[in-house]
Amino acid sequence: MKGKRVLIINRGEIAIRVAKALNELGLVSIGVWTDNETEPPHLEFCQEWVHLEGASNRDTYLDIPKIMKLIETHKIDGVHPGYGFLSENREFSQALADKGITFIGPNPTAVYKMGDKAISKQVAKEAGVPVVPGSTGEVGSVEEAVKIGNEIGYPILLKAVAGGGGKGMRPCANESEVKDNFAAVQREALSSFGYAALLVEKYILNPHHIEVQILADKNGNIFHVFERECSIQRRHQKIIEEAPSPFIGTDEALRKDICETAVRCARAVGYDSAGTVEFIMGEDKKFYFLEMNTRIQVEHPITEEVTGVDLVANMIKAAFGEPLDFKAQEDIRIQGHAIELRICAEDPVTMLPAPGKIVGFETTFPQGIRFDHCIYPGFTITPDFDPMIGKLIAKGLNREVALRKVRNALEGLLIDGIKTNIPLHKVILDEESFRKGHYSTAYIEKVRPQDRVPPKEDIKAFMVKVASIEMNNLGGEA
Amino acid sequence: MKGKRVLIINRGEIAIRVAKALNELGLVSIGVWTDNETEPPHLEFCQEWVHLEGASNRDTYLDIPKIMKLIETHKIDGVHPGYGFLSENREFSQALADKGITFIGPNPTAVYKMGDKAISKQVAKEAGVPVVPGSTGEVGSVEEAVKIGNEIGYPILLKAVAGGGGKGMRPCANESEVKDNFAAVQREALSSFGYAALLVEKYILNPHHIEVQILADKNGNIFHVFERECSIQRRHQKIIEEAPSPFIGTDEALRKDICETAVRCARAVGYDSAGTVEFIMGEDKKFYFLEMNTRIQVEHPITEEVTGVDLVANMIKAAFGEPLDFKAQEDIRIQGHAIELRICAEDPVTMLPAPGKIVGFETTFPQGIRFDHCIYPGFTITPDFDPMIGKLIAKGLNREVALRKVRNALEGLLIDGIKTNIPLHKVILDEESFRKGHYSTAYIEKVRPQDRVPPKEDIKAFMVKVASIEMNNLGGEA
Amino acid sequence: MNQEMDEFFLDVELRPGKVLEFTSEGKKTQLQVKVLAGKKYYSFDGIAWKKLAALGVNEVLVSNSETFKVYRGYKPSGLHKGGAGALITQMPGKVVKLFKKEGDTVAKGETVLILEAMKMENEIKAGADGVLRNVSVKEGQAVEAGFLMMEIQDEK
Amino acid sequence: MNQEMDEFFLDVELRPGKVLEFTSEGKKTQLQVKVLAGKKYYSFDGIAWKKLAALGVNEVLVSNSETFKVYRGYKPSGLHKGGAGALITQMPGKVVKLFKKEGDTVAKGETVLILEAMKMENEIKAGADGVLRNVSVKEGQAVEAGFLMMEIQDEK
Repeated sequence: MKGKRVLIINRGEIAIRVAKALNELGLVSIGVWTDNETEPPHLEFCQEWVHLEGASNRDTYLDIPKIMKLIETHKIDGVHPGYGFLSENREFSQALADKGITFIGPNPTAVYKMGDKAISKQVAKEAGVPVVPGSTGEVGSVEEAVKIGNEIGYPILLKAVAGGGGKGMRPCANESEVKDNFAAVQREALSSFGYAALLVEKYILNPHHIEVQILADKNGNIFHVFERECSIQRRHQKIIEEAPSPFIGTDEALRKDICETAVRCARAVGYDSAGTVEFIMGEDKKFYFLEMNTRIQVEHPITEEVTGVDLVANMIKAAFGEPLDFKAQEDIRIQGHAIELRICAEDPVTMLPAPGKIVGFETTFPQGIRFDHCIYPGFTITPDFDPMIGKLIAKGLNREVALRKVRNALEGLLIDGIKTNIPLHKVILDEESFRKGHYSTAYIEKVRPQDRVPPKEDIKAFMVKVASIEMNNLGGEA
Repeated sequence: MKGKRVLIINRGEIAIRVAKALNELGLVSIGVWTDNETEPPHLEFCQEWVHLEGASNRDTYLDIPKIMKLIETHKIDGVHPGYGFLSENREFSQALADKGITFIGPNPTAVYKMGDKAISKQVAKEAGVPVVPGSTGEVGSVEEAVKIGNEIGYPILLKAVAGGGGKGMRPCANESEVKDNFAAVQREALSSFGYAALLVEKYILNPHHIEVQILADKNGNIFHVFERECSIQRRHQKIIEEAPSPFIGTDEALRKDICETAVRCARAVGYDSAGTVEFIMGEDKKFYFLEMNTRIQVEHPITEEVTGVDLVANMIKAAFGEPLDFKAQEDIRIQGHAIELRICAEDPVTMLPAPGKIVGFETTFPQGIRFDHCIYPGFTITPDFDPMIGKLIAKGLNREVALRKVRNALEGLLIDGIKTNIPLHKVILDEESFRKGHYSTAYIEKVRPQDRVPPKEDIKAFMVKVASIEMNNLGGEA
Repeated sequence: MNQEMDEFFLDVELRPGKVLEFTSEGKKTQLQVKVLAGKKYYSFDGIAWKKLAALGVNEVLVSNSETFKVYRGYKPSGLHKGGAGALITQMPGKVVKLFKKEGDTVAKGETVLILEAMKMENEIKAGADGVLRNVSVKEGQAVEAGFLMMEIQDEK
Repeated sequence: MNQEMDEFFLDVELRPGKVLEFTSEGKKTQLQVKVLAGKKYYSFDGIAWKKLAALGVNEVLVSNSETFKVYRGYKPSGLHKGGAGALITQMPGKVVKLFKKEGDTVAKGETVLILEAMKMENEIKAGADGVLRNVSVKEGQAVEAGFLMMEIQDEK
């Protein structure tokens, strides 16, 4: 495996994370820059820098023929897709397989079966895993969606077949909302994933989003790396994740059940990489298979922090047929608690994206903080990319310690020049039901922490900001 | 405890580590600057900055009356001494106790009994812990040292009563070496610790230095936080530490024995803080009590990394009578493996201190690296302080993974302008017996990795250094 | 400072020793800056210090949930934000759908248009009751951040 | 480069596009520098890039175990280090004890003096066989780094 040349077809913090793992394993990390982002910060960790011509996502990170050409030109042995973009695109993984290039992800069959949410449900059913009622395949028209909705009962959820991360997903309370939203969700699906097909499923109220990390090699070994609770969401996108799940808590039988169910799902498709099986869990602790993400996930760090397993390095080792860092399921244990806050360039009250230029960036963190990010002073967040600019992760001996650390870290995370959701995270971390670990995916909508974000900072905060501008010519070493 | 004002009477990386913990717990971290170091980097993490007048260590960090005055002026509630300086000085802890100031460390009796190595040996013996043969108290003259040497047999070790960290310590192979070295060790003891008294003990050949971390509260709860192996030493100072010990390995009975013996030692003095019981272990796996360090230790991070216990935060909680982050010994478990490399401003071949000005500093680390340091471009390492400028710590799921990570991190640790022991660490990490975990404290002397440090870098490395000078006016944002 | 104000003024003067003196509503406040190990710190009392994050000139101050423009010269460091009745783009994007037209009556909270930005369709709602005036966008139009798309006037 | 050389020369010329051209023993090597996200990087081929650490002017280049002085101007970027026969202080410190005096014969590896620095007593040993000449220190004397304390001359 050493010396293999691996192209990272991604950007931002995940490109950095992948490059770190490649470097550590002795591979050559190769990063790309585009005409839209000529000096991206992820190149800091890449050993070689190559030009992926074009400006829009469609002409760069989503352009399969162009990427295949780059692979040929730069004598690439393997590709890591990160998350989003082409990470779960069956055409791309097939194109790589045809050329004998190692795709750092699962085999094309697993990508096909699990990447397609309609088929994946069928696979799960056959493996004896309970699934949420809904359409059994792609729903081609608004009429079909309405028909299914009437069968299984409202509310229902419209979701992109190719989607993930909450994009291309919208709940509808009745027939008329289905009619209003169907075309818009199709448009979002097309522009985000290059594929417009939709699914329909029953929308469970106040559920917990709990997912299980899978890590498998090419020799048929499939392990789980325990669960994550990702129920704090806004607009169906996760903003806070925890491992282990406070809802499962000390119910070790339930933990074992959901983790082994996830392994069964993975085994059903011959899974052979890092992946995540997502479940919805009701307040009765019954859980249903939702989907399997056949890629590394945004929130993978909390699992790494509590289990000590380097998921990205092991995903790379698996792809090249190397043995994993551990041998048996018993080698993986949870120690302590980890929490991740997604730091986004967005208004903390409306939670709408707020792109702009970061003019100041400083951190003063306690021990036990990991900040996976791509921020630097001068970094411009453009509307072309996801508003997530960093992941603030804390690990502690227990949940209380992890919360203590991450709360202090928020005070020491200074990002000037754009709006961020840092003030919202502060409110959530100080809020009682969250502190107790009592929350479902309805948290943002029902508890409404966004209404308690202080409307303005005090005048001293403004003086500090003015000072940072006026004192700009002061010099110093930085 | 919240809002208490805590003065940190230390500098460098440990002052940073302590300030981080104070901030996290909601206390006010107060750092000092001296006339010798007017803009120390540790103030970055301190909420308040106060002036400790004077330049030499004796006039600042060792000046008890001056520090007591500062405590009064700034309405200080507690003091953290870090390591070295006044951390194990019984007069200082007594002076604080007299004024009702919280000393973040053990009670004065424990400092007295364990801080004094002659008395501590007696305490250990009484607790049924085997000790290395030697003097039972302070050795006042060279004649007395020679007499004991002749009784217990050579080689013997001369050590400062107040010492630690390998300073004020010298082995003597025979009577004449005792005569040659006695006065010099006394001088070192006086200048380093302000106290010249010496001990004599039998010098065990090829031993392992294995120590056990203790954490205790003010309610009589005494826990161990497992062991560290610190056998890679040069001039009796540790340069590489590992947790858990590769020598103990999977011998869980031995691990339990040494850890519980350490708890017995701590219990014998009513210990109530973080501390370390040091043992010498022979190749027969028999171990002897060496001393107890009644302070936080340089190498505490590797224990934090494998157990998830924040030692510094818990030490502070204990001092203020708060409950620890955990309740039972069973709450503390080892996960994976951690290694620490001490990065020193020294010649990698002669291992002699090489102070100077750091002109360049950059890091490119893989995931799982912690770098506790006080380095910045422009930082001048003066001969007044210890040459250790940072601690490069890696955690992995097992020893092999931790070594893989720290080896890659060394490649990404760039320090320009001074000599460092980074090239020596690279040789050690690539050396076979170290990789296998087969080494004793005689490693440096017998395996001699220092002889394999490449004498010169290649010409391209020099070109890069010239470029960094010539391109200095290039600008960029930094 | 009046918490309800949408605009306020801070007079700033640079004093020796890297000290800034602010005057706001007649009250003077001093702020000192120090550079240490390559980083900048500020203090209001010379004892408690905190990191100063900013680097590079910035004409916009961003509060928790509001953006202020900075004016220099004749009104030094004056800050101004838009009122609730102005629909200003918070981000660059594309107008996908317009539900209302010039002269239509809207209620506070009612969706006026859909703006696609950062891969999301965002419903832009009216911030006040009133009548739409000065509508300057049409469906399919790309807009920059800070663009005044329309105003809602209270014509009752 | 001759690995045994204690002195060598690199001609340096700055070319457009942040390119440095080095000439050493007639051979030309180009090195390019880029600034990205506030950090500097270098490359010898324009494809593989690594971080450039240095900041601030430095007259001294430090190799693994040796220190070179940089000369500019008439011998651009020439590097020079002291030979084995010169006892140069590696660090500032205080001479605690002198075991030998001017004119004494010393053997390679023999301890010549004790220098106290960074709280350690360091035995300074002769790097070559020979006779002590130009002894310029006495016991108790404080010395700076880079100070030539004495020389060992081969007088056989």
